[in-house]
Amino acid sequence: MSCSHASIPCSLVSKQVFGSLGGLLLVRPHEPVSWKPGQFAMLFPSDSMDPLLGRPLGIASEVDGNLLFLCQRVGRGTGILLDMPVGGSIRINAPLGSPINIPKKEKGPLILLGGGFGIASLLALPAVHSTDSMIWAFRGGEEWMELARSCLDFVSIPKGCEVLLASEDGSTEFRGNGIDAMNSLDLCDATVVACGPAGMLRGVLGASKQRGFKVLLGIERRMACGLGGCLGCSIDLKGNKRARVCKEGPFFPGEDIVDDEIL
Amino acid sequence: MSCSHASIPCSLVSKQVFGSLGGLLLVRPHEPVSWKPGQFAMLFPSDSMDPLLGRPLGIASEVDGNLLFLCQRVGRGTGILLDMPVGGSIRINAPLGSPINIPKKEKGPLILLGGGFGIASLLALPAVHSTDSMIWAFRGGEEWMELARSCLDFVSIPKGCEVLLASEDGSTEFRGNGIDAMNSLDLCDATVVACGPAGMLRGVLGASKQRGFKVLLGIERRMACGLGGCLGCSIDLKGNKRARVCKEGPFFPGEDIVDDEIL
Amino acid sequence: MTKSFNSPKCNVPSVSVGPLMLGSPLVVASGIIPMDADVWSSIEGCELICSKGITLYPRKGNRGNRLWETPSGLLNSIGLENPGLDVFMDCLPNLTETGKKVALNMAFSSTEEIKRMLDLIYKRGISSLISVLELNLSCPNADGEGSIWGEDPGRTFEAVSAARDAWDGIIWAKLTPQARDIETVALSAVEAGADGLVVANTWLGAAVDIKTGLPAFDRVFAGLSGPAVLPLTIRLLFKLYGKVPVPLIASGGVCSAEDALEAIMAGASAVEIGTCLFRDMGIPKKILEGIGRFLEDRSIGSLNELVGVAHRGGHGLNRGGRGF
Amino acid sequence: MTKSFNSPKCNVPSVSVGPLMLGSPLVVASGIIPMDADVWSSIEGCELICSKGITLYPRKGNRGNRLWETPSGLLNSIGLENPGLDVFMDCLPNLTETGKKVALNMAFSSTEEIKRMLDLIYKRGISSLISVLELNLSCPNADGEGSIWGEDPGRTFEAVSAARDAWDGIIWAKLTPQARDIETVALSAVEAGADGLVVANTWLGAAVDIKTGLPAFDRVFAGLSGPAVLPLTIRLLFKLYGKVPVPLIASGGVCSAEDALEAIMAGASAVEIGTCLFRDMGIPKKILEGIGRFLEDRSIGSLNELVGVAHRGGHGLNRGGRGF
Ligand SMILES: Cc1cc2nc3c(=O)[nH]c(=O)nc-3n(C[C@H](O)[C@H](O)[C@H](O)COP(=O)(O)OP(=O)(O)OC[C@H]3O[C@@H](n4cnc5c(N)ncnc54)[C@H](O)[C@@H]3O)c2cc1C
Ligand SMILES: Cc1cc2nc3c(=O)[nH]c(=O)nc-3n(C[C@H](O)[C@H](O)[C@H](O)COP(=O)(O)OP(=O)(O)OC[C@H]3O[C@@H](n4cnc5c(N)ncnc54)[C@H](O)[C@@H]3O)c2cc1C
Ligand SMILES: Cc1cc2nc3c(=O)[nH]c(=O)nc-3n(C[C@H](O)[C@H](O)[C@H](O)COP(=O)(O)O)c2cc1C
Ligand SMILES: Cc1cc2nc3c(=O)[nH]c(=O)nc-3n(C[C@H](O)[C@H](O)[C@H](O)COP(=O)(O)O)c2cc1C
Ligand code: FES
Ligand code: FES
Repeated sequence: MSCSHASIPCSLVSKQVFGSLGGLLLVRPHEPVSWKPGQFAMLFPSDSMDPLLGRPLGIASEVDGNLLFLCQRVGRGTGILLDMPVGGSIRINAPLGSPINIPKKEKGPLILLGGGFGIASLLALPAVHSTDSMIWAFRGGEEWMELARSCLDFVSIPKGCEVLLASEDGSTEFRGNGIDAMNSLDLCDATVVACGPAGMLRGVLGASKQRGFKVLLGIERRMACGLGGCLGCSIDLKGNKRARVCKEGPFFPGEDIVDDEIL
Repeated sequence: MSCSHASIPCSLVSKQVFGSLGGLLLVRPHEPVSWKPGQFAMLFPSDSMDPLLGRPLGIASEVDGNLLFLCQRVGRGTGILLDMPVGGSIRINAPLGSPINIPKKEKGPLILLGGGFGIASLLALPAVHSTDSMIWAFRGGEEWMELARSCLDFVSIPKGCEVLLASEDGSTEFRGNGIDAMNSLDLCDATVVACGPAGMLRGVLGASKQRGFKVLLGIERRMACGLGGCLGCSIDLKGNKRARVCKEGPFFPGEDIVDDEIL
Repeated sequence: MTKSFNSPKCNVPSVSVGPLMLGSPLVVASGIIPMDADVWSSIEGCELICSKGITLYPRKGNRGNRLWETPSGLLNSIGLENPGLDVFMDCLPNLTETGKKVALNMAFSSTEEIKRMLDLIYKRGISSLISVLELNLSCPNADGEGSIWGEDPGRTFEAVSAARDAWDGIIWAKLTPQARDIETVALSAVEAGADGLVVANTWLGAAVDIKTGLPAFDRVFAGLSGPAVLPLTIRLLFKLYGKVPVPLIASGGVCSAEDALEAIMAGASAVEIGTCLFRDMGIPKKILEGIGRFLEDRSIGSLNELVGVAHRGGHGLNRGGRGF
Repeated sequence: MTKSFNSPKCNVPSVSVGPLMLGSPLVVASGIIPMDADVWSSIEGCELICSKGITLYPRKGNRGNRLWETPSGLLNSIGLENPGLDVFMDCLPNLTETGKKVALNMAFSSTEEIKRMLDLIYKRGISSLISVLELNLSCPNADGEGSIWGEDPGRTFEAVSAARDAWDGIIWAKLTPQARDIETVALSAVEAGADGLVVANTWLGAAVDIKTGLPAFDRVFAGLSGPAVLPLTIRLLFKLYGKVPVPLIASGGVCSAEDALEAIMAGASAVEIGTCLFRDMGIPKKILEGIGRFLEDRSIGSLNELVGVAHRGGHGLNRGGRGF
């Protein structure tokens, strides 16, 4: 059984890569991992010491005991993961971080807002927490559309949860960015859980302050240990407090977040 | 077209691994490599900087444009190569080293003697140079027998060349080590080309001095560049000369070899 | 009595590091794992754990980037973020309850601070919970314009003496590899009363973020750790072994049983494990098992026999020629 | 006129390194490639190539292991094996025929040796074939019990002065990272007449062969190179840039366009490429193309604009925030 920092050998059982965008990785852990939405894993594509550190990726879903990751092609680490042949070995440290903790529901709707690959950490939430809307905002274009379609095939979204795909180029029903899409919904007493690019998070936080709805934001930082030891990821919270993104986070309530710490 | 130090991307098209012993790797170069028996390649299993250096392996054969390598499991580098899933990428610098240069044949027989994985650099010789006998000496046991069988399927040995498998445990027709097997042949005026463990090479060199036959020995050294630049592999030759194993070698005439340099 | 030192099944290589007996030569380095009893108990293969660098008062550490990956290495500029001595002392009983031994890694900007911290520990009556006092000589001192204690033999002597005066237990001086003359610094530390020398700490490096054209770190320089530095650590061990009358503890780049054996043969009596824990918290157990197998295969009864053998012609390990 | 500087198709970033104009900022480091005209002509992306370290008389170099792989690094103990100045001079015309420029990397045990070598070169009338004289300050001097020239400012001054007196061309002093105070050494080299400083050379390291229990190298210490040392090189560039009135040439760990850009932004006017050529002789071309693309994407006209920008707030590269 995996403890909070177990190192688990896995194999890459299938992948779908969409051009230079990134892709979906389906990874079979050789021991069971018990995780909750919002938690993440550090992925190590090999025993080589270069690259040295794991790459943090949100656990997006579980399919027949396999873990689904959405991986954007960013630099070397994600490149190695995406280019690995099926059958290759990956090691993961998981589950890491605190599960998304939705404040006790009062009356308003629960809205999830994923920008680009930021959707990963939100995808599993509707299945365990009654969700009204899930917005997935991305740039658009053929690669994005294919990725989104393939991805949604892997996750089970309960009937009650509306899925709204928003694209900047109008590839989807909704044309506009994540903030536009969010604003198109009724935000009265809403709780918004958002994960994605810094610009989007700043927009959500600003709107929440203006209009008084609750938010939880997924914060990103470079990480070394992923389990609260190295203090590489620690940030200021309001009230002169400190928190580790990898341990107390990655999701923090908007009211605790110091604006400057959204990078 | 590959020059003497071309770096060539390849893919691993098939492999056969025999327990902890090692295995056969069939590697497809994405550009043609023109090589001769005795030459070797430096293999890089990935773009990672750890391990940093290539691993030198003799080019054993070419099958439909694929290069055959025999790879003993020794340490990290060979481990990574042997454990790579089929379809993985390998880069090679090849061809390196000087082809085996058989002294002008006078009258005696040409005998090849491979100890263990040392056979790799000799396997392609009979096809291009009239050879009387090829001895392959190994420890024996099921894994070795399977490896030898699989390997010999890949190479074409002309009819005139007798293949003698020698094993220490009697798994093969000949029981004994490489030196024993060599001594069982008529060495009068012979030329022996030997490659394998240091002990065997010392034995061959000693016998050649005593009994007056010619030898060419395959010398091994740690290598960095593989093309004569770093001088990491340079050795003393008789007559106060120096030579680079990767460039003037790896095969040297017995009369040039300083005994101490067989490590 | 130790409660539950999780030893692997095989031959456990215990060691004496001067007066300190350890069930394993492996020590968790400072700044790597959280002060969290659950994490501490879960680490197998190490008996001694160094705390995060602790200062008298809480510190927030450095702004901006704190981590930067390099080839087989890690640059960090945490800047000694820590909750301060009081919180450390609050946690201490919980941590030692796990059965692990604790080394207090102390950072300080003046000798007065050292004394005050040790005083406070005695006052709380918990000095016996601290097995080793590890003095971090890589931190800057307040006088001397923030120069690094351990770069200078005189400052090193001052710091270690201050601790020696105020502390009855074992003191390890954690040297800095930036010392211009590490041998002299090492001798000063021993003269001032250090019972062991940790060799060493992170190596100063730097990086540029080419996307911005700016230094990757606000303070430009940062500490390099991880496998990349192993050969540099081994060199320092070769330089210091036999020159000082106290045990050496390796720190820098050890990630495998082979690495640990290299460090031990080069002169280390114990080996700290840092950055590689970021990859796998299970590493110490694997290293310990690997060392156990090595000893067994060669019928070596005690790991202490291997300490420094590279200075003594390999001590009979050299069977069957050197090869290359 | 240069015959055939093989430049890649894209935007070629040429640079001026003090008085020296180079079609590429990339230089092949000393001790890496053979003195073989075929190999020289085949290297694309570098215009200047440093010779193997050349001594007055031939040297066989060190016995025993000469190479040892470390995580992302390489320890070497070649011991300056080389065929001596005469053979070098015999080869020189063939090498320059390839269209490449040559830096003579000179190793020496006394100032007399420097003078004799330069004298012999002038006597042969081939001094014009040497574009740069690179003085290897990491080699030991005969007086001073084999201490390293470049560890000491005085010795550095002596060596560079001796070369300056006897050589009209460009002199680069190749610093040693073992210098206790590299800034003072750098200033001495410049004062003595160096036109550029190579920052730096291999870092001393060591390894143990655990199979034998012996040091991996007969001389115990060996030089560490390769990607592992990149962050250490970048730190030295940060330390020296702006402190000396001559261009800096980076050497240590550069393996990619990103690495080269880091070095340039930290202050290097040119960048030597060493160990990574062992992996792929095609690397310089790829690096040059990468640098070309970087400049193009940002509409930067000349690479010289980027030199040292990390000391000047990123020089406008910093568009759209820092991120992390
Ligand atoms: C908690 C958390 C969850 C994440 N979940 C996902 C996900 O589900 N899908 C996804 O595509 N991406 C996710 N990311 C971002 C992902 O970790 C980075 O894109 C990735 O680390 C980049 O690695 P690289 O080697 O390709 O890039 P490089 O830029 O080459 O990496 C250099 C270094 O910076 C670090 N780094 C670079 N970008 C980031 C970043 N945004 N966050 C953290 N570290 C970074 C790398 O880990 C590495 O140490 C997540 C990040 C965090 C912190
Ligand atoms: C010209 C030449 C041809 C060779 N051909 C073959 C072959 O066809 N099949 C085969 O199985 N082996 C061959 N070898 C030996 C093979 O190169 C080594 O077994 C391999 O490099 C070991 O790498 P490793 O990482 O697994 O071992 P490690 O011991 O972990 O390697 C550590 C370092 O030492 C070097 N090293 C270790 N052993 C040797 C060795 N014997 N020779 C050279 N370098 C060594 C490695 O390359 C590496 O740099 C050849 C060696 C040479 C020099
Ligand atoms: C993130 C991080 C934080 C560290 N914090 C401290 C510290 O507070 N005090 C200290 O003495 N050393 C500290 N170190 C240094 C380590 O304890 C260790 O000496 C160094 O990293 C080299 O060992 P390694 O290569 O095994 O990591 C820190 C290292 C890292 C990577
Ligand atoms: C095998 C080898 C031989 C070297 N020989 C010399 C030499 O003769 N003279 C010299 O100044 N530097 C020599 N060096 C140092 C390199 O020129 C270079 O400065 C150093 O390796 C760091 O750069 P790198 O990491 O790019 O290799 C040698 C390096 C290696 C690896
Ligand atoms: S990554 Fe180490 S504390 Fe968060
Ligand atoms: S390996 Fe570099 S000269 Fe032979």
